[in-house]
Amino acid sequence: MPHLKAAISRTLQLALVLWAVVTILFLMFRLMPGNPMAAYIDPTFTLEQQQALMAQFGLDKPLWEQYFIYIGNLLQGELGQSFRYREPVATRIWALLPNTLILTFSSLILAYTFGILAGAYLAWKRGGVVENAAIPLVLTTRAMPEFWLGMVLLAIFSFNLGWFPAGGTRPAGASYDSLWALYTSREFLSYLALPALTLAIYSQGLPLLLMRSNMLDVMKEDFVTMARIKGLSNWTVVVRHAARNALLPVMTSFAIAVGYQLQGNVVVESVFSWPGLGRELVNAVSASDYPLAQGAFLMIAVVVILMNLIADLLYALLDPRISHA
Amino acid sequence: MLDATIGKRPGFVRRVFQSLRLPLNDPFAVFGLSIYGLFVLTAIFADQIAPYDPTEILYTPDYMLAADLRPGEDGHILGTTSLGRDIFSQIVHGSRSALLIGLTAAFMVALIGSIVGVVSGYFRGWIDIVLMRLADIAFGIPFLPFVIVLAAFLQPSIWNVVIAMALVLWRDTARVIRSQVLTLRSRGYVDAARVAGSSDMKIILRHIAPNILPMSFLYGSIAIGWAILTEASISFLGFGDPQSISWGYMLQDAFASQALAKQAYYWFVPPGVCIILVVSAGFFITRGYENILFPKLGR
Amino acid sequence: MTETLLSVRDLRVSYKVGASRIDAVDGASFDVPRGTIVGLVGESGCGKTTIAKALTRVIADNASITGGQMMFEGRDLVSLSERQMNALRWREIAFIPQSAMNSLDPVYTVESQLNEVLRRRGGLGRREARKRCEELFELVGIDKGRLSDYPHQFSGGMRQRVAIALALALNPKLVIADEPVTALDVIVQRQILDQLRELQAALGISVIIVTHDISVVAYICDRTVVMYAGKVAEAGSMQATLTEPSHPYTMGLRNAFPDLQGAASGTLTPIEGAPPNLAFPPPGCRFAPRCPFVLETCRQVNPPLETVGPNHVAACHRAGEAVELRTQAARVDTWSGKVLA
Amino acid sequence: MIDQFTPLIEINAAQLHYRVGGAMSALRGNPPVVKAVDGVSIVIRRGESVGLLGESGCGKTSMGRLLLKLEDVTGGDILFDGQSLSTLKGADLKRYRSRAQFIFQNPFDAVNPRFTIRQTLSEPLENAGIPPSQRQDKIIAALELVRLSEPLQYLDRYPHQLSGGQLQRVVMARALILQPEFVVADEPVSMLDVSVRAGVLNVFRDVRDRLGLTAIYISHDLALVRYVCERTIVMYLGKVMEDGPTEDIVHEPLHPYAKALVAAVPVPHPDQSHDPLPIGRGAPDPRNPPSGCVFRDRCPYAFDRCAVEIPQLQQAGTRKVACHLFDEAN
Repeated sequence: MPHLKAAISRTLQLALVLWAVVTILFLMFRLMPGNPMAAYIDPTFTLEQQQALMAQFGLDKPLWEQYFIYIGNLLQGELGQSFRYREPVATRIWALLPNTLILTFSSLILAYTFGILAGAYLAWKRGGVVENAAIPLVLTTRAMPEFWLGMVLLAIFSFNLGWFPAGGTRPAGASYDSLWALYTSREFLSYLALPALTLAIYSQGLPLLLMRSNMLDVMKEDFVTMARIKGLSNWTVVVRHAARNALLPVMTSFAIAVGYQLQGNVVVESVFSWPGLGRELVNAVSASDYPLAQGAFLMIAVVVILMNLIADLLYALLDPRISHA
Repeated sequence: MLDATIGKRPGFVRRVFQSLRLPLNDPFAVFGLSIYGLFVLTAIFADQIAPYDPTEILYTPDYMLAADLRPGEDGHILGTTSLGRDIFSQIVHGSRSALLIGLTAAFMVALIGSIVGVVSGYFRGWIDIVLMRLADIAFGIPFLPFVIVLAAFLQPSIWNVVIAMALVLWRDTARVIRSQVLTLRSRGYVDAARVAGSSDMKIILRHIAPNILPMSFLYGSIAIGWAILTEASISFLGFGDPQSISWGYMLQDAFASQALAKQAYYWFVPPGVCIILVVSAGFFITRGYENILFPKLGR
Repeated sequence: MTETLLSVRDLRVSYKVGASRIDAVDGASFDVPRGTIVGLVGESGCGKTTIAKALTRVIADNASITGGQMMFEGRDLVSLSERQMNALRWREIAFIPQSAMNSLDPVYTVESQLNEVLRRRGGLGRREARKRCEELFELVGIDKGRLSDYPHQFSGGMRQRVAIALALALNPKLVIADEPVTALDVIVQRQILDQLRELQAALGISVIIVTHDISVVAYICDRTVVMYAGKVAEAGSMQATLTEPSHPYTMGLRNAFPDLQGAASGTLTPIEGAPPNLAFPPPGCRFAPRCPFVLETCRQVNPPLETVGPNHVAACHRAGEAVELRTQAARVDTWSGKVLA
Repeated sequence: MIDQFTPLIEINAAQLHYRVGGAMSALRGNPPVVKAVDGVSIVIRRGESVGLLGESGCGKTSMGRLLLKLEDVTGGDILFDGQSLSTLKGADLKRYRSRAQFIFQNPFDAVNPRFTIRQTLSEPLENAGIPPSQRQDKIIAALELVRLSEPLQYLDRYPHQLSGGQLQRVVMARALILQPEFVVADEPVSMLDVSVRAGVLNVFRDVRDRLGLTAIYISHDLALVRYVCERTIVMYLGKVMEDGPTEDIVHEPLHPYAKALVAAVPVPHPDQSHDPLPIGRGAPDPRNPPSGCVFRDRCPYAFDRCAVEIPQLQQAGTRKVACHLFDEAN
């Protein structure tokens, strides 16, 4: 099973990357200007709390010892105590992660469905008026600051037309039995619509352009010419052969895009007051809530690295040239 | 020197310019280049073009604060902010920080990325393994969160974006250039140069670099866009440099001052449009390049 | 007995390159008798591959058939509607490409690609298609257990066998093979040629082999069509064209090949110069600038194809003197750059 | 003067093994290895012309790259004029570069498309420290040597403005411009049109004779090798199968693989044998060569011993053969 070995080796490589990122994070927060203890201890904590944290993170110990304690804590999922919320950072982050993921995935599924179809269509009808107009338009959407697009959509559809709420995930005072109940409620959809649309408009360019240029490449391949010589229908040639081959890298780019989107969420969540990881990171940094900022950053990094891994594995899985080596 | 022959050799600048292979026959690229030109001119002559100091709080002739004026009122082309500052003047001055950040960041990214890519791809072996693991690590760092954290620890400054980009974003350029160099390296003429007794340095300068330069330029122009977008995001989130007027700062100002609810489109639309223009200009140039560098992608 | 299956007359195929038009095939005529293997031989750019593609009417976007006829069993392929042509593709005219690696879709198994043709084009049911797949693999000598493999899992020679199986799937009347063995090593090359010959004889089909290699023609073909710069220089039975060439180009080609069966100390003779740029072809005979036997008329008047023997035609003003020219052509100094009158 | 029979090149059990897969696969132990060249020993005398013959993947091109120090051996050694190539450095390497040269397969790939012919030909002169004032004369002389008529007209042209045949002559001129003693030619005519091949081959033969070069001609085509080389070495999956005078191999190949190879060579005659080749179907797989003799899975004469024991190259008449069929003879 050579591909299993390759998968394991890639996983190990990325585990190493994760370790490096964790180390960088540790150094950044310990070596920052000011009191090194500020990374974990807020002056307003009670003396007992302070001492408990000192002990837990070994803050009175030399740096290298702190490092091992830090890694040990991480492995147990211990990220420290949030200054603002006075609760474990891990709890806070696990509570916010679903909001971020649902926003990310709904917008990306929208973007990829549209992008793949439109990209394939543009490749098929290449050289036409549609293409000449569409490509600059798509490039323009890639050039937009996401938060600005969100502002414009908010100003029009929320403040002017009043079609959608201006921010958050639920009406004031509303409560739901579970996250599932919230996500399946109709009101939630109206809260999700604008931020998801904002991210989707920004994200569709990548799959679209990728699909289009892959299709154009594949259409020049010998096997597509051969499919025509075989007298297969135009539909069979374009969909079964050209699109199927062009789709491979686009599918793997989905995983990469999840990672990128997560970073972009930081601003868009802020515009729409979406209670997600990104907004929390911004708020935590603004409020000097370092444990929380550290935790949110780490969580985002984990997802990014995980998605890079999934992209690699997906490619190996979908491409018979690798999966059937 | 790069040129083997004696006698008529074009000037160094001209040769570098030529090897950039600017896509001057692609209408999009020309459009992009003209936007760049306009943008640079605006930044240089900002003081002459802008009718007001962008940070000056203005008053109407009847000594009222000139706040929230609509476009055209009292001669303010794009109106004023809630603090009574001239929006058009801010737009004009915003081009300065955009240009500064865009160019320096792009230069850093293209330079670091190209050097890493060339060294990694040409020498291969352990140095390649080390550099590519570093790139993997850079790919594992979420960029925007990284800039935010960095901005929180360092003094607020427009250079944070540049530093963060230099630390993280070289990775894309390096990977692409490395694979390009690997291809070039397997070309017969590189082997031929070795057999002809050329040193590694000479081969890199003479046979590899001229083929890499357009690629570096291409990634540089993408990086200009990234830098401007990142700076805008950072300023919008409030981690920007409060001393300098940037388009991102303007958007933050507008957002915080309820410009959306006030329906003050004249305030938050123009900075966004400026960003789009400059960033898409980079993309258009890139596209023109792709038609040159990867003709197979052409229509 | 020598009933004609395909008759190409004055075929003209043009490419649009920028503002100019290049006639890659400029009035080519030849016949393919039923049950024979015809070798279309020439150097790169002579138009042989363009003809092969034109016979399927699947040509590059910037190319078009601008004149002539391709009579296939009484139908002119040039004037058929796209729909009629499509009905005929693969069922009657199949194709073996140069590189089977690039011409098989990498993401489908070989069986799935055979099935595609058998079911979508041949109208076979699932079970019949499976049976036919196994039959075809047996025919080309591949273990049927490998039907479920992907193209990249085969070696170059095996892939070429798959391509042959694919071409024979619907029992076509004509198979066009575009440089079918060029990418292969000599041993595999020979094995594939043997297989092609065997199958052709067993199934009684006609085959056009496009090649640059006279040895391939000599090994496997019944007839030869020699092309030069978009035109047919000479055509006839393989024996006649190789032993009694009537066009100076064919004579020159024979001298340019090293021959393992010949004497050890022979000297090869190149044809000086290079084929003309087809954007600006010379006015008369296209071979005139490189021909050691050139006359003044050669430079002005394009020679038509004329009969020089039974079933043997050549386009040369001096075809009548072929016997004399052949002796001269065998001498090295004839070709040594100094063009004789 | 130099003794004509002293060896110029001694290849002693040379190996070139590639690891396939990333660096990580090395850490896992037992990484997949391709043995491009596996224990090749050849001695080449001054002035000899040797053909390296074999199918793709047999290691002939890798052998050429080793000889030019474009790769280093991973085992064994190559001596050039008594000096080991693997330890060659600095000034010695520079001197070697002017003594040994390479003619590439694809002329369009072998010259930098952005360089004029003059620039291309100047590069070796520059590296050898020839002053600019003398370069043009040397360039012209080299171009005349390869029989490009009116060489001046080519100097400021770019590669795409030349035909394949002309460009291949430029590549040869570059190889010859420093008057090397030793030249490796890797299939120099395989990318060229049939009608111009003979011209390039003739130039190669003439120049070799005139300059008294030691030459290695790499090819898959025995007919071409026979045209330029008096000695032929047949390779298969990184090993030497047979080594001897070309005419002997052409007329009576000993090794079963050489037999198949000779029988398979196409000839441009209507009358020729159509007998099936004395070889099994299938193809060499460099990643999974069989145990013992690497050819045994396709060999019609293979017997038990071939699976267990790797046959060594041994003398058989005028030749050396690596085959157990010839064991008894000794």
